[in-house]
Amino acid sequence: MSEVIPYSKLRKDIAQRDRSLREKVVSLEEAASFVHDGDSVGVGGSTMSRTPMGLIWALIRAKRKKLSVSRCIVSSDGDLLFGSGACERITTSWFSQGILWGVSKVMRHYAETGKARYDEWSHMALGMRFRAGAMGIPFMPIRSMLGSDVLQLRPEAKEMDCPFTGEKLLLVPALNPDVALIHVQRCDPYGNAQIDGLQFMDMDLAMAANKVILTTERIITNDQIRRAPDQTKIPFFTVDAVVELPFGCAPHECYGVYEPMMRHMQYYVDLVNKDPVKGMQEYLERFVYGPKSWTEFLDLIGLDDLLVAARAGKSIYDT
Amino acid sequence: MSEVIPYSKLRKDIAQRDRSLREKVVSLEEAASFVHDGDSVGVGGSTMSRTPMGLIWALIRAKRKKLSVSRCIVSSDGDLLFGSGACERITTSWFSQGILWGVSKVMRHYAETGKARYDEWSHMALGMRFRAGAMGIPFMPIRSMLGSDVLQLRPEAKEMDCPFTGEKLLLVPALNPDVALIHVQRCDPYGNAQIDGLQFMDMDLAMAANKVILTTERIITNDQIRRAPDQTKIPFFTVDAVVELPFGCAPHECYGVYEPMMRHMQYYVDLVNKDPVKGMQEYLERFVYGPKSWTEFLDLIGLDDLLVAARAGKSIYDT
Amino acid sequence: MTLKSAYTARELLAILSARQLKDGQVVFAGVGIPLLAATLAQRLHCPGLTILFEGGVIGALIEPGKLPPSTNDQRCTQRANMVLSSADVLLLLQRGYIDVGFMGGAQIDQYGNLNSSFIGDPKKPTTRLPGTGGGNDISSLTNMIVAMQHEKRRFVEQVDFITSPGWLRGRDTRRESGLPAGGMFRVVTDLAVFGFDEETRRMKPLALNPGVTREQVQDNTGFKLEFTHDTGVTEPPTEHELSLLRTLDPERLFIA
Amino acid sequence: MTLKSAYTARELLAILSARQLKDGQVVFAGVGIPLLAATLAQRLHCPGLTILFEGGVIGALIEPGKLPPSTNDQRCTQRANMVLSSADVLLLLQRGYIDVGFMGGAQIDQYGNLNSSFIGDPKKPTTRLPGTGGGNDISSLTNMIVAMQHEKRRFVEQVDFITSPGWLRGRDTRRESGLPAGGMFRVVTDLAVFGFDEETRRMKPLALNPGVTREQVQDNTGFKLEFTHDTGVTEPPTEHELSLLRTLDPERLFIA
Repeated sequence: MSEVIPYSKLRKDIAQRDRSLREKVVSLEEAASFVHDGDSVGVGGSTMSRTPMGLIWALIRAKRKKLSVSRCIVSSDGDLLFGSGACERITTSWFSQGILWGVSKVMRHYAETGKARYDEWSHMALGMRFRAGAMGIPFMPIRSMLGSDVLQLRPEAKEMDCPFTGEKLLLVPALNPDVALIHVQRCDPYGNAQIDGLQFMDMDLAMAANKVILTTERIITNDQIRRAPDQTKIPFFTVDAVVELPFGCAPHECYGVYEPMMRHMQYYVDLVNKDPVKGMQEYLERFVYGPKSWTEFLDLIGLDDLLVAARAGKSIYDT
Repeated sequence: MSEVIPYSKLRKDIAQRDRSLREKVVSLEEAASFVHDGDSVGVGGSTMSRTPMGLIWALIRAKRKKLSVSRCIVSSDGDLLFGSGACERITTSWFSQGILWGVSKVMRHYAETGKARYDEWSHMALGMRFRAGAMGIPFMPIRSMLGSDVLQLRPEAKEMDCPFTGEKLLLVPALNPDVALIHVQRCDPYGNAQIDGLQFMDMDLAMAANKVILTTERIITNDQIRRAPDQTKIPFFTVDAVVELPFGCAPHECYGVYEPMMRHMQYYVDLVNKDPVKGMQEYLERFVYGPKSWTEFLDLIGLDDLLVAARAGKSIYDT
Repeated sequence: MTLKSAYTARELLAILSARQLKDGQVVFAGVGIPLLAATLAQRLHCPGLTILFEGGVIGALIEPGKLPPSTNDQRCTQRANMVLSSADVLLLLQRGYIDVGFMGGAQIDQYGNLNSSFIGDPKKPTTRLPGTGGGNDISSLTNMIVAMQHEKRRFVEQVDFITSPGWLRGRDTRRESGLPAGGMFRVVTDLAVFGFDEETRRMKPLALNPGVTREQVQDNTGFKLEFTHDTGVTEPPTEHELSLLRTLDPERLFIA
Repeated sequence: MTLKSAYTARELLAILSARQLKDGQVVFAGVGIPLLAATLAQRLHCPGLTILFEGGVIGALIEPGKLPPSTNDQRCTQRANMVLSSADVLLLLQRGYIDVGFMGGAQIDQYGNLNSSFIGDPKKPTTRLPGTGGGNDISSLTNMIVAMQHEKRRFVEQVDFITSPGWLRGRDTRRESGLPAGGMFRVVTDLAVFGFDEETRRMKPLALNPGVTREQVQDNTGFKLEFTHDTGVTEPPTEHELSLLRTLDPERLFIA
């Protein structure tokens, strides 16, 4: 994943995609089949916000292996990806369950033992890697990471003297994931998506990836999209599958719809940080492999907690 | 303007700006005083859309000289800037009055005689120059312009072999205008601006410039801005002056508010293309120097035409 | 042949251009004939075709009689799927999302290079033309279809100035210049439809327009054309094509 | 001195940090003490201060009792002036719009370098920490204020790993590494407030916190500090500062 994909391959891959205006609605299970073992996977949202948890849940259930995941900031999604054995490498700028809980013992267990890799980039550097990928250029020049030990561990980036000014710059390589997983508040059956509030790096990620799977709180009509085209954040032709999945970020938050389900998060963190292997196993059995459907998983979180989270989510508009 | 501003100077200039949350509402005449002779001026909008015509009109009346103007696509605004003697050089990708009218005789008169310069870049290249400027980097790599004669005339751009892929790339230099002129549908007194519909390069331009003057159809309260922060397109701290100027793009269009005043445009084009010197002089006397105020200029266009344009402007929402 | 006077040269141009498009394609269109042709194609055989405009529009649906005066006007956004910044819509070309760029042309040469910048010596031009706009980006980054009037002064051996690159100096010169993707695909004129030789990259006639002779085409072209037994004849516009086209431009702004 | 037990170490930290900010500044803040301090400053002497968050927020107004759990949550956007992509808000640092970066720290050294990545050898760490987040970008691109607990294991001669660059190896090494702008400006702890020598770029005490001795500070610091006659004593928190601060964090999530 650290290697820049040659332009000829990028163009060939995209030329082969069906970019026509067509309906793409599939089930969560079908969507998971769009991701293959060994794929590099870009994950939308950030920390506990607009994380495509339903898709990650489905990938773990589908027993995907050797995934290489990139995301701007990684939270319990990264724990689950490491702990389930689905993922061997996570490229991010920050990896723990959330600032409230200190260091993730799951991340530590995998990163410190070398069972899996956590490749660290600065937040902006990772953003610029997605952006270069989105723009179809092989790198982006930046002015951070220089002089630090973060750079020492990343020979994939190259220092350069600017041919215009002589200034020292860092060139960070484009990142074009095989597939991107993104959750949105609403989209149409073609994949035209609206994202409210915090956008994180999702627009760049959608453009950069060679395949995009959207989960959405709600599918709306194409007419609704066309009534406010300047609200569309992701264009349909970047999208390959659409899944309608209410509470699709649970137990994380979805801007304006629900805040995180904190009781469940606290339960999870306590469990896995007590024992990152057995605790994780217990969590996976009970909450990932156990339920028959996403709705059954939501039921395990509990309707009370969902309603509290939903009420808090909507309160962002009480101003 | 073709030279990249060293990072140390960019940073020094921005550090000296007052970026505090403060009211910035001034008159059109005061706003014009923010632009100095010899400044490089970035102009928002594109072709006949969201052109800050009121500001250009005010700069010509204020007798500004030796301006160096950049804009993604230039229309009659460029004619007026050349024809009035305010501007010596225009950097753009396309320069005429509009596709409907063929080649601008005013542009031809100045460009062919060498009285003024028209520096041509590809549309995307110019966009990437503003974007590099907005991002605080000295250049952006692109994959167009290569092999063409457009590039032959632009030694300011540099070819490069990609250190990651070996591919040939073009590095286009950052463009950080001294001042940007941008018209928006609405903003608050601090300069937080909402732009509906077509955004063109205005967000990059606002970030890239060292000073921004906004004209706005309407000043709204900061409360209104804060109610929908994801609708803000330009943040207040990039902005140095705000002018409330209804019909501030006349005779060009402002998305969702009015379409171009085509009768006036046709009159203008006929006049200046018949004789790019005398016709222009006549136009300037009658429509720029003549009226006592912007409202008096609008009156010369005629209320009938303004109402027709406004009706058509709003019709974009009739879907 | 009996229908010859039943349509104008521009109507023919629009219809033959529309026929070049395929359903499901993502098309970057200029205004005038290209937009008209792309919209016509949408209503004929390409319901899943997407039109993009340089001003920052994805998937516009143009209403009959409301053709925008440029690709940067609000009318371009009518019932669009997305509006984005003009830099970002152009970047879609670079990333590779666009199948076809579709433009008009003022001057073209045997390798499909287009000139919209200078007539005469660029240092002291006879005429300074408006310039490239997005033309250079589009033709550098995707497959091009160009619709233009067939006149000898427009079809020249070598353009005065390469604004929008076709195959440059033929053979591998385009790729060697750093343009590995795209290239000139079709030129549609009021006389014929042209492709480009896979090897030499020179323009070659694919099919004559109805009622047009090889001599007519050669006489109106400033470089040597090679007609072969493969050179066909295009089917004339159908009544359906013509009537739909006329609905789209009732004021005949682009098809007169 | 009589008030010593009247406030917690974290309350003192928040208040002294708030005092470092100036009205009109544009401040990139981390959650916890930095956000609390910046919000406090807004309500004290800096009504025109603007807070930015890494998640993509400009000018948020944090409601008392509704402190966001990270800089990437919807609560960060409460009554904000603008929400933009996280890459774009970080780019504002690179462009130079931000006056101050304001963060917490886990480990700092004499040149103000911060470590939040590895304890021990990065190749075989004792502890893998969460990593830089935006910390490296902020400290590379603007002037930094860091608020942290003063412990010997946190104030070390040389950090195990430079996650967020201060003055690197002192003197001109920061500029020479390609970081011409910004740099570590202030370190605020529960014991003292520190600046950095203009020439050597080593950390130096500017003022002791109320009731703290030089010896106490030195004993809790893993490198030699130079106290001079300029080293002052900070004014204790006022009742007004304390009561406002406590209104902001009524559940005492960050100030306990």
